[in-house]
Formats: sequence, C-alpha cells, structure tokens
Amino acid sequence: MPHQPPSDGLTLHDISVRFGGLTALDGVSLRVPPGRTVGVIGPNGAGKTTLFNVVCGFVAPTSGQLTLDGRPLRPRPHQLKKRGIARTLQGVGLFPSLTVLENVLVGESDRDRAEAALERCGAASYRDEKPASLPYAIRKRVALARALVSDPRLLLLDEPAGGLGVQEIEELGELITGLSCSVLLVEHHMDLVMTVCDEILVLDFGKPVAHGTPEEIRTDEAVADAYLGAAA
Amino acid sequence: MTALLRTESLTAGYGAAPVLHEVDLDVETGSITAVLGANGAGKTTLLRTLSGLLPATHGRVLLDGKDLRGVRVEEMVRRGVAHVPEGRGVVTELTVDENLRLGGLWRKDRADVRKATAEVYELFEPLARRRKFPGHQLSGGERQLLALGRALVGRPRLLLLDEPSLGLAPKITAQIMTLLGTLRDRSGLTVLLVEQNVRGALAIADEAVVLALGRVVTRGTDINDEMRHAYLGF
Amino acid sequence: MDRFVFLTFDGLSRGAVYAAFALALVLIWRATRIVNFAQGAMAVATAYAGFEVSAATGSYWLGFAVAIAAGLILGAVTERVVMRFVDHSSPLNGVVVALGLVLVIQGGLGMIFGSEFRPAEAPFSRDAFTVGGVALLSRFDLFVFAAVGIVVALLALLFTRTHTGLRMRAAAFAPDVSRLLGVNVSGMLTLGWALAAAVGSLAGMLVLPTELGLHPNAMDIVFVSSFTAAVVGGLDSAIGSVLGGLIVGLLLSYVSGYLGATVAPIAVLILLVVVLLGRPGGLFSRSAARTV
Amino acid sequence: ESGGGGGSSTPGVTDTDILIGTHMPLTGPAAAGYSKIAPASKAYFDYVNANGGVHGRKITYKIMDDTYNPATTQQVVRELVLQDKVFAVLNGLGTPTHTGVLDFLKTNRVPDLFVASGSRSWNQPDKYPGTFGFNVDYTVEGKILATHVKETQAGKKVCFLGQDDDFGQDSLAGIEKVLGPVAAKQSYVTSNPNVGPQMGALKQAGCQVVMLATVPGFTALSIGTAAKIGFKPQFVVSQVGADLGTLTKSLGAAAPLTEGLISANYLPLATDTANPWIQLFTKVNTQYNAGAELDNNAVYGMSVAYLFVQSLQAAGKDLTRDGLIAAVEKGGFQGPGLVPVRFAKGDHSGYAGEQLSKVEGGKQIYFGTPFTTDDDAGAVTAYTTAPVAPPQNGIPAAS
Amino acid sequence: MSGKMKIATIVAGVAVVVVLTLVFPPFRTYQLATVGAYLCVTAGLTVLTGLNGQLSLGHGALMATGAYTLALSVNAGWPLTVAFAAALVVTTVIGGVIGLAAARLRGPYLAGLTLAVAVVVPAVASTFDGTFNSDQGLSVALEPPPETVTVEQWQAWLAWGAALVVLVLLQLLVGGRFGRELKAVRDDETAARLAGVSVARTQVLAFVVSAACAGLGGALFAVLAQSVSPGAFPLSLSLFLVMAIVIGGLGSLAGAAWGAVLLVALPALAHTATEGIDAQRLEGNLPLALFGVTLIVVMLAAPGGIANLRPFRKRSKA
Ligand SMILES: Nc1ncnc2c1ncn2[C@@H]1O[C@H](COP(=O)(O)OP(=O)(O)OP(=O)(O)O)[C@@H](O)[C@H]1O
Ligand SMILES: Nc1ncnc2c1ncn2[C@@H]1O[C@H](COP(=O)(O)OP(=O)(O)OP(=O)(O)O)[C@@H](O)[C@H]1O
Ligand SMILES: [Mg+2]
Ligand SMILES: [Mg+2]
Repeated sequence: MPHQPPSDGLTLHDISVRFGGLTALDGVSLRVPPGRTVGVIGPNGAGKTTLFNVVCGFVAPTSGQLTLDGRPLRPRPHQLKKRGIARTLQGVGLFPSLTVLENVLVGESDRDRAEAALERCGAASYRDEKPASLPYAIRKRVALARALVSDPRLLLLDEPAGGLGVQEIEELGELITGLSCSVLLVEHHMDLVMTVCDEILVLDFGKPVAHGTPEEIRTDEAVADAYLGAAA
Repeated sequence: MTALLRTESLTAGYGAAPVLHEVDLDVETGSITAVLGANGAGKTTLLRTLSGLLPATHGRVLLDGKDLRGVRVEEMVRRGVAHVPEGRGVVTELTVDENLRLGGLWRKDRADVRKATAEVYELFEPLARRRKFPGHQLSGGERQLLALGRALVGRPRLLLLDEPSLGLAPKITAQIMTLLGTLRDRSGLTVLLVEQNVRGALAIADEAVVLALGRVVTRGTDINDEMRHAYLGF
Repeated sequence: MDRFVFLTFDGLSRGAVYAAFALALVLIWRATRIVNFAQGAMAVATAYAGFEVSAATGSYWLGFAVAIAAGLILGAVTERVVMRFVDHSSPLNGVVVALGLVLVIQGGLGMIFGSEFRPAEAPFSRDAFTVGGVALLSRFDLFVFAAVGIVVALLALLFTRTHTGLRMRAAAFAPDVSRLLGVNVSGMLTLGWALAAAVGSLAGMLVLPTELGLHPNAMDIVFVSSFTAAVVGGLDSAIGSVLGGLIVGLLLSYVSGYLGATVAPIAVLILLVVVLLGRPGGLFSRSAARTV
Repeated sequence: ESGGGGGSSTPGVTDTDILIGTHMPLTGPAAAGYSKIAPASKAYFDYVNANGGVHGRKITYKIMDDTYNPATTQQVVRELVLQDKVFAVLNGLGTPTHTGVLDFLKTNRVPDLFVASGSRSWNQPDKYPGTFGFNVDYTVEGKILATHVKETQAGKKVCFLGQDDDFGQDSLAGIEKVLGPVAAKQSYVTSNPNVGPQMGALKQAGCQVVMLATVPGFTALSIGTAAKIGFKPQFVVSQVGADLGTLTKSLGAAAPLTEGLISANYLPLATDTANPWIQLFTKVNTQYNAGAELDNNAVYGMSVAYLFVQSLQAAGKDLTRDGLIAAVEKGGFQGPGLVPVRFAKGDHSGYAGEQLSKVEGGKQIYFGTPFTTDDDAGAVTAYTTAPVAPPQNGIPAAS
Repeated sequence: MSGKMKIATIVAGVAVVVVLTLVFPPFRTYQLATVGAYLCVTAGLTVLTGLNGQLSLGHGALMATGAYTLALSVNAGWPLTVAFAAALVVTTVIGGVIGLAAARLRGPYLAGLTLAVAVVVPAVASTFDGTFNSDQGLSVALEPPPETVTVEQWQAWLAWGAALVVLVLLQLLVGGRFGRELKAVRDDETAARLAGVSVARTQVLAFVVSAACAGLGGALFAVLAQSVSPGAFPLSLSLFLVMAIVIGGLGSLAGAAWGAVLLVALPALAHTATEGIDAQRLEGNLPLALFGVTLIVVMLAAPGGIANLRPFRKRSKA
C-alpha cells in the first residue's frame, strides 16, 4: 500500500442538482471518511446515481461543493483515477470488443496488476473471453476488477449486487468488507447494505431523509415508509 | 387447469454449442412459475427462445397446444405473450408516454388501452412524473418500471419476465410481486418469472423450475434445502 | 440594398430545394438510422423515369406522379433486395453498400440514357416576379416552398401523431424490443425506405429544373449541400432540415454574391464548424442523451 | 527507338497495326458532351481501317475513362504507355488532367498530339517537344469575340462571366486585350451550379453585353437565370460552351432564349448539312458510330482523327515517333477547319482562329469571314482563303 | 499473433513487394507504388474509423494537404526528405485542428463536417490561386532517380518504404495501451472515462495520427504523379478510402492492406472485364456499374471485410 497523505476523505457540502424543472438532488451533505463504507439507498429515481455522477464530474452540481482530502474537488471523469477514485456503473459497462484482460487494462499498462485484480474478483479464468459470451455475474466481477485495478482510495459502487445470486452477493459482501479503501455503495439489496456499511444515507426525491448506522436505518419509520415498504 | 405453454425437449443456443438442453416445461394457465438458477444457467436464453427472439435448434414450443414454430416474434404479442427482456428494454430515444403507447399499439380496443395506460401510471407513480421525458433520462429503476408497465398495457395472457426486480427498490419489488399475484387471481394471468431474488419469487410462485447448465434439474412447488444448496447457493 | 434583397430571395429559392432533399435524408435517418448516400442517385433514377414519361405523354404531372411512384418502388426494392441483407453490426457497412449502389445506378443510367444533360422542365414559370426591378421569387419557387411545407407538415404528423410513425421510430431505434411489442420491424424498414425514396424523388423533381439538367451525376452536389443542410438543422428534425436548407442556400448566395463563388464551399465549412461546435447535434437537436 | 527500316522497334507500331490511346471523361459530371468525342474519332479510324488503313496499318484507338480526375489520368496514361505501349497519345482531354501527364509523356518520348483543350500550355515546343494543341486557344478566341463586340456593339456596357480557372482567365485576358477592362466581371465554380448571384450582379451593373467563358451547362444556366430575373443582355459565348444542340437540350422549353447568341468556332457545324465535310462525317458516323447522333462533339472527334491520319500519312511508311513529330511540325495540313492549324517548328498551338456564328431561327449559323490572330498583341485579321473540300474517298492522301 | 509476429509479417510483406518491383514490368510496378501510397492512407484511416469509430469522409482533403505541401516544398528547392517532413508536419497540424472539432461530434454529424472538408479543396485552391494555382494545380519538379533504377521502381520503393514505416509505427501504437484506449472510447465513452482515458484526447490523437498518415500518402501521390491538382482529390476519393477499409476489413492493418490493393485493382479489373465490349454508352459506365455491384456483393457476402474471411482470419489469429 503506497504512502497515504493525511486526509479526511470525500466530503459533499449541500449539493443540489436540477435537470430543467426536476430536482434530482436537494441539499445533500455527506462525508466518506477514509476506510469507511457508506451506503446510499433510496427509492428509484431518488438521485443516488446522480450523486455518483456529481462526484465523478459527469454532472455539475447546481449548487454546493465537493472536497477531497480537504481540497476542493472539481472532478473530470477521466482524471478521477489519478486522484484515487474509481467507480462501477449501474449496468455493466464493459467494452464489448476487448477481452476481459484488455478491459481491465484500459488506461493501465501493468499486466500483472490487471491479472491480480481479476484474480481478486474471481474472474481470472475468463481473461481471454469477450464480455458478450459471459454470464452476467462474471461480467460484474470484471467490471469490479476494472475499478479495483488502480488501487483506489475511494470506490463508488452503483448496484454491484444487481442481477447476482444469493451466494455471489455473499462473496461480494466479503470482498467489499475486505477492502481497505473507502467505499460509497448504492444498492437495493438490503442484506448486503446492512452487512457491509458503516453508515447509511437515505435519499428520497433527492433529499436526505435519514442518515445513521444500519441499525438506526432499519428501524427508521420514514425509511420503511418511503423505501422498504412492507418488505422490511 | 390446462397448460397454456408447453415446451418439448427444447434446445437452443448462440453458436454451435447449445445453451439449453432438452427443456420440458408445462406452464398452467393462471399460474406463476418461477424460473431459478445460477448465473449463466440459461434462464434468459429460455425466455428468448420462448418469445421467438432466438430460434430453437431442436424441440418445440406450444402455446394453447399450437406449435409456435414459424410464428414471427411480432406475432407473439397478438397471441397474448409479452416478454419483458433482461436489462433495459426501454426505447431510450422515445418518451415515457411513447414507450407506453408502443405497448398497446397492436390492440384494437383503444378505450381499454387508455384505461390500461392510466392504470400503469397510477401503479408506477415515478413514471407518471416523467411522462414527457425521453427514456434515456430515466434512472435504472425507472426504466425497469417502464418496461414492465409497457408490457401490462398490452394486457397479456402470458408474461415472460426476466429479472423484473433488477434495480428496483425493495418497496416497489414487493409491490410488483403483489401485483403479479393479484393479476393471476383476478384475470388469470400466467407468468414465467425469472428471478435472482429467489425468496421474493418463491413467495408468490405456484411452481418453480430450477435450471442448471441449461437443463431442468428440479421442479415443484417446494424447493428443498438440498436443491437450494446445490443450485441456488443458500 | 437591392442587391441584398435579390441575394436573399435567390438564396431562399435555392435553399428551398436543398431543404426538400434534406427532408428525404432526415426521413430515412429517422426511420432507419442510416444516412442514405444513394439517395441522390436514386432520386435521379426516378427523375429520369418521370421525365421520360412526361416527354412521352406531354403531361408534366403524369411524369411527376410516375417519379414519385417510382421512388416508392425503388426505395422498397432497395430495402428488400439489398439493404435488408446488410450486416448492420457496423454502421459503415450500410454506407458502403449505399455507395456501391450509387455507382451501380450512375453506371446504369449512363448506359441507358448516356452522359448528356437532358432537359428537366419546371411545371411553372421560373421567371421571377420583380418588384422595383429586383427579382424576387418565381412561381416555381413558390411551388417548391409549398411542396416542402406540405411534406414537412405531413412528416411531422406521421412521426408524432400516427401509430405508424411511432412504430417506425421504435423499429429504427430498438428493433428487437419493437418486435416483442408486435411491431413489424422489417415492414417498417421497407416503408421507411419507400417513403424516403419517394420524398427524395419529389425533391429531385424540384431540384433538377434548377440545376444543369438531368444527368446521372446531377444530384451529387445537391446531395452534399443537402446533407450539410440536414446536419446543420439536426438530422432528427424535419423543421431543422428545412431551416438548415434555407441557411445553406442563403449563405451560398450571399457569399457568392459578395465574396465570389470560389469562397462558397469554405463558407459552408465555416458554417458547419460554427454550428456544430455550438450544438454538436445540429440547431434543432434535443439535449444530449444521458449516458450514465 | 530512332526507327530503322520496318519500324519494328517503335512501340505500338507493327507492319499491320498502330496502337494509340487517349484519356477522356466517359463517366462522371464532366462526361457530358465530351464522352462523345473519342467514339467519333474511333469511328473515323474504323472507316480508314476498312479502307485499307494508313500505309497498310490499321489504327487501334484505346479510350481510357479518367472521369476528369487528374490522378486517374496519371494511372490510365501510364497504363497506355507502359503496359499497352501505345505509339502516341491522341487528343487527351482537359487542362488539369493533361497537364499532369506532360512530363511523363515527355520522359517516355511519347508523341502527345492534339490535346483537347484551349490552354496555351500545349504550345511549349522547347519544353514539351512532343506535345501539340488542337483547339483554338482561349485568348485567341477572346480577342476575336471581343473584336466583334467592339465593332458591332460600340458604346455598350460589356461584362464577363467565366469559369474560375485557366479557361476563364485566358478568355478574359483576350477580351481585355481588345476592349480594355470590362465593366463587370464574375466567376463561377462548377461545384456550385447556381449563378443567380453572379447574374444578379451583372444585371445591377447595367451590363448590355455579357461575354461568357462557360462550359455548356453553365451557359444554359446563365442564360436561364438571366431570363428568370428579367435580364436580357446580348450573350457572346466561347465555343467551349456554345454548342447549340447541347444548349437546347439543357434549356428544354427555354431553348428559344438562345436566339441571337453570338459565338465562334473553327470547325464546320454539324447542322450545316450542305457542308461536304459534314456529309463525309455523317456517312462515317452512320456506318461506324453505333447509331450515335452526329453533333458538334462528333464532328470534333472526327476532325481530330482526320488530322491524325493526315499526320500519319505525312510521316511516311517508316513510322517512328520522331518521324511523326517532325511531320506534324512540318505542318501545312488542310482539312475540315475553317482556318489553318498553325503547326510549325516553333509553334505547337492548334487552330489559328475562328469564324463567328449566331443563333437565328433556332439554328446556329456562321457569318462573315473567319479571323485569325495570336494570343499576344497581334491584330485580328480576316482569313479569306476558301475552305478545301474533303478528298474523294474521305481519307487524306499520303503526301 | 503477437505484436512481434505482426511486425515480422509486415516487414516480410514489404520485402516481398520490393522483390516484386524487380521482376514486374513498369506499369505493374507503378501500380504497386500506388498501392503503397494508398496503404499509408488506409492504414491511418483504419486506426481512426476502424479502431476509434470516427468516420471521416474528408481524408482525401488531408491527402491533398500533404500533396500540396510536398509540391510547394519541392518547388521551393527543398530536398525531398525535408519536403516529406514538411508534408507530415502540416497535415499533422491540420489534422489536429479538424480532430479538435471532430472530437465533439458523433456519427453523421462528424460525417457531415468531414464531408464539407472534403469538398473544400478546390475552393481553397481557387481562392488562394497565387499559391495553389487553382484547378490547374502545381507540377512537382523532382530530381530524376539514379540511372540504375527505373522511375517506377524508385517510386515503388519510396512508397513502400513509407508504408513500412507507417505500418510498423501503427502496429506498435495500436498493439499496446493506445490501441486499447482507441477501442475503449469507441465501445463506451463513459466507461472509458472512468477507466482514466481522456476521450477527447484519444479522439484528437487518433485524428492526428491518421491525418499524418494521409498526409504522407498524399505526398507520395504528388511524387508518383509529379503534379498535384484539386481534381485529383475529389469527394469520391474520400468515399473510396472509406469503402476500401470497410471492404478490406475494418479495424485491422491487414484490412487496410486489402483495401489499398482493392483501390487499385478493382477499377482496373472492372475495366479489363468489360474491355471487349465497346458500345458507346457502355464504355466507362459498364465498369462503373460492375465496380458498384462488386462492392455490394462483397459487402453482403463478407460483412467483416476480406481480412476477416475464413481463410485469411485463420492466419491472422494463429
Ligand atoms: N441527465 C439527466 N437529465 C434529466 N433527468 C435526469 C438526468 N439524470 C437523472 N435524471 C433524473 O433524476 C432522477 C434521479 O436519477 P438517478 O439516476 O440519480 O436515480 P437513482 O436514485 O439512481 O435511481 P435508481 O435506483 O432507479 O437507479 C431521476 O428521476 C432521473 O429521471
Ligand atoms: N449472445 C450470446 N452469445 C454467446 N453466448 C451467450 C450469449 N448470451 C448468453 N450466452 C451464454 O449462454 C449461457 C446462458 O446465458 P443466459 O443469459 O441465458 O443465463 P442466465 O441464466 O439468464 O444468467 P443470468 O442470471 O446471468 O442472467 C451463458 O453461459 C452465457 O455465457
Ligand atoms: Mg441509479
Ligand atoms: Mg439472464
């Protein structure tokens, strides 16, 4: 692990995003301290992916600031990697014409690291396959390996468990728990969120409606109302 | 009850090697059948073959006892089969409204199409707020809802759902499962439900089929522990 | 001032014909997501048919109708016989086949009709009404405007108001999903090609009288200008293509008039750069698609 | 290849055959009109061949399509010279196209006869000893047309519209040598077939005579556009773009607009059925040109072929490339032309002048006498020698 | 095939061509030279269009840029090597400028812009006719080659020498990280960004690389033809280049090579095939139609291009 400067991780100050008349994020503040795993949950269209997009620079916030390690962050997507931030996409987002190994090697030159990342995510045996012929779960692993290859300090995972089976989700949970970096996790799979997160932010209509430990969130009535429904 | 859908040693795949091997299925009218199986087991392939998107290399599919061979994909919806494909079957360049319109285009009963559309908007309130938005602006879950809603506008008899809960919030997932149960009970809807959310699916399913490596390994109403461990991983 | 007025009207009448042809390009783009590089050659082929009939029967309008009918048929046949079998996994395959088609059509027309210019008559007088000595528009120009206006209106209706229009768009964007929803995708493609070719033929009948005459290559330059016009306006917008046509027509006229004809293509390039840098999807593009 | 007895060492020449080639636009936008020239030449050669050939040799004429693209011209001329080993290149068409192969032909010592363009570049005997022109050059023509304008339209406002290349520039140079600066000048490019702005400008400048250095399509376009905006000047048009047959076809119903159009030419007009040359060419055309119509392009092609046969006859039985060039330089050919060709040791330019024509009653007819002049300050003088009649059998005799 | 193997194949291929120039008659050698010049262009274009997914209909104009630069440099008395360098520099700069604009555009909009670039050549030549001499163009005053070789051989060696350099450099470039980035950007821009790839930079770079190749090819054309003029770089040239790489096999240098061969061979074959027939209207038109039919048939029968046909693919995959 390379030497890490003293830092206080990623902070969002009062972020709002509007698309035309639609408010996708409304005054969201959040801190992701080093090494911690923070979950973001909320109904569909609550603004979770948009929050990620703001952190990654795909969407400029209408108001509010971001800081990384105390310094303002004006992110540009392709420079995130250099700043130690990696992200997976809500779908899979692999490059169809590249092999699995090449997928991980995009923007990277070190073959060994790529192989190691694939190994870590359990996709090493597919290294020469093209993504289209792989089962969904394997593709998700490759996508995860691609995010991990740069050894990020902050990892943003957008629904990593989507489409996975029960056992695979368990494995994923273990993998996330084993990471030393900070993680920002968007996920609808409650078991996973509850087990891996240190704290959870709940959004509804772009507004933070609750923030706390998994325990607190589980018992929060507003959350049950808006998000979990009777399923809780 | 009679079998609405039946397959006989159905075999299909993408290249030379088949993905599905000799699958025999009987789906009773007005039932919900959960199709379970690990990633890559062939669930999606099965649904694609049933709706005709993928030609069967061997065996046959019967709907109402009639062989579907030679029936074009676009004909299926007129026979009451709606397939909500895996991932995002939303036409992203069209608006939410237009996507829903597409779902009912083939139907003659315009009044009922309007009614069905109104029902969908009522059920899936996030869509109602986005009527005029192009599909590409929707969030992942909103797209999933739209694809589902669009199928419902066609008032199908047989609904082929490929992981409908993918990307949906727990509350909505539950709501949809309830809805499927209600539609089955009220209007005799038949559902073939591919799900990773095994618990949710089994909660409403009348019957379950477990696929492994493209073969049916077990079926029945209850999935015993051994099977769960062997094929579903819990 | 007179000069400006004259150039404006000259540009508008020129722009109207570009608009007409740009419309055909927009139509096929919306219906198939293909830029049909053979559109010009196809339009010329049907115009030959039309003018042959006009010459044989002495009736312009009969030839006009024949040209448009020939467009419908040629478009449908092109889709059924050739385009359908193109592997569209690379968008370029369609482009190459279309270019091959251009050669076949031009070679074929050359064999049948020779390489000489033939007269392409206008149905109405091309003598401009003059006001205070300044030539404005001719009857034919007005006819072109009217025809373009009607086509735009019909297209707008087709695409936004009718079931068929919705089917055509859906089939173009997402063929598999559309088939699942009962859309006869292959039928929509054929229809799209037929309609586009018919509009192309109509445009050809409007354009050719203003050009050097009927010739296998007669639409080459028009194709370039019209494609530019469609791109300026935004390929997804019928109104945009008309506006783009008028803008290109006006620009060519002003530049030729004030700076010299040689500079005109440079001006068009500059126009494209300016418009596209500001709006990469053309003037009438909708907001960029959300990709993440 | 200085040519011994049987000429067997001369490329493209055997005891029984002569192989020559040309490059022409047969397809593409520039093919209009021009694509008819080479087949007509070929028809005339077939006629000669059927009558025993030249010194017992039959002429094979290989026509290569270059679509008026200079890069393609390079290809096809190399194919002709290196692969097919043609004896000579005849009547290669176009200024930009042919300019590109001048050096190549010179290096390979291939006679480059009767280039089909009015550029002055072909007349550089020192630099390109094997290259000869055919057409009257644009400047000469400009001077002759301008002299007519000066004499008959005195005091009128004379303006000019020309193609934006050598053709337009040389023409204008000739015109201004006689008339001084024109009242207004405009240019066009073939890639923009709209001359509305240009004609509008000329109209506003109050032009009464408009001299055109235009290709046929643009002549028609200019006349049509002028009429469209109510502008009716006297048009005086270069021979290049004044073929009435072509104009009539282009203009269709508007063809009557050509009435009164002034032009000039150096070959008999295809419509002049009383002319013995036209009668000869008509005969050849019906027999050997696959039913093509005899228009002025065909007359041109046959005239080129006739001149080439004359040159071969003059070069004698022992045919060599140097011999052919020497024979052409010796000059003195008389043929269908209304004026002589100027070939001499120090002069490789083609026809020396033109006779004026006018469209009257839907027919293009010559009037007055032919004129000759040079492309410099020389005077425009009447040429009064009577034209010759074709030989009895239609084939030039060995000299 | 590994990268090293590919480079060895390239070198071997070029060596074979050089041997051919020793035995071929002059015209065939000249055709080979033309293939070499085209190859420089198609190889660059296949990087841009095939690997990076940017469609350019304006590469003919970039060739013209290279050709005119070489002509002006040579006529200014500069040595040929310097003239080639100048051609490379100028096209690289112009390619960079167009690339900057192109990086913002997608699909048909990029096609539209580059199409406008393609048709601007004659206009520029006429507008600045003092320098470019309008339609007439410039002739290129070249020193004759040494006595021992024919002009055609000399031309062929020059062209294939350049092609060798281009192919080896491109293979090195696309065989590694840059190649992956090109494809990644083509496949999914968002994911490429997140993987640390600057989409705009990659696209501009791809344009610059392919422009430099086109410029080199154009400069070779000027040498082969010993003249340059706008008519030699018409829109149809740009379109034919695109056809060539698609029919050759999009995205591989082997495909680019097939494309270059086809550009020279196909029109010639079409002409030869129709040679016996001489009816006035068929002349020229029949080969044209035949050429078109061949394009369509090849495209339908081998949608992946010639380089991806079975017998060829085995070799390139092994
Ligand atoms: N680029 C955009 N343009 C317009 N609206 C947008 C855009 N991006 C997001 N939205 C809207 O903002 C809202 C939030 O979207 P977002 O994707 O962040 O939701 P989400 O919380 O990730 O939902 P899900 O759980 O369904 O993925 C949605 O209603 C969506 O339609
Ligand atoms: N387009 C394709 N081409 C080649 N092979 C494919 C293709 N699609 C799927 N496969 C292969 O077919 C097998 C079955 O895939 P299928 O998508 O049907 O599985 P699934 O049960 O739906 O899995 P998941 O839960 O991941 O959706 C897998 O091994 C997969 O790799
Ligand atoms: Mg989301
Ligand atoms: Mg699946």
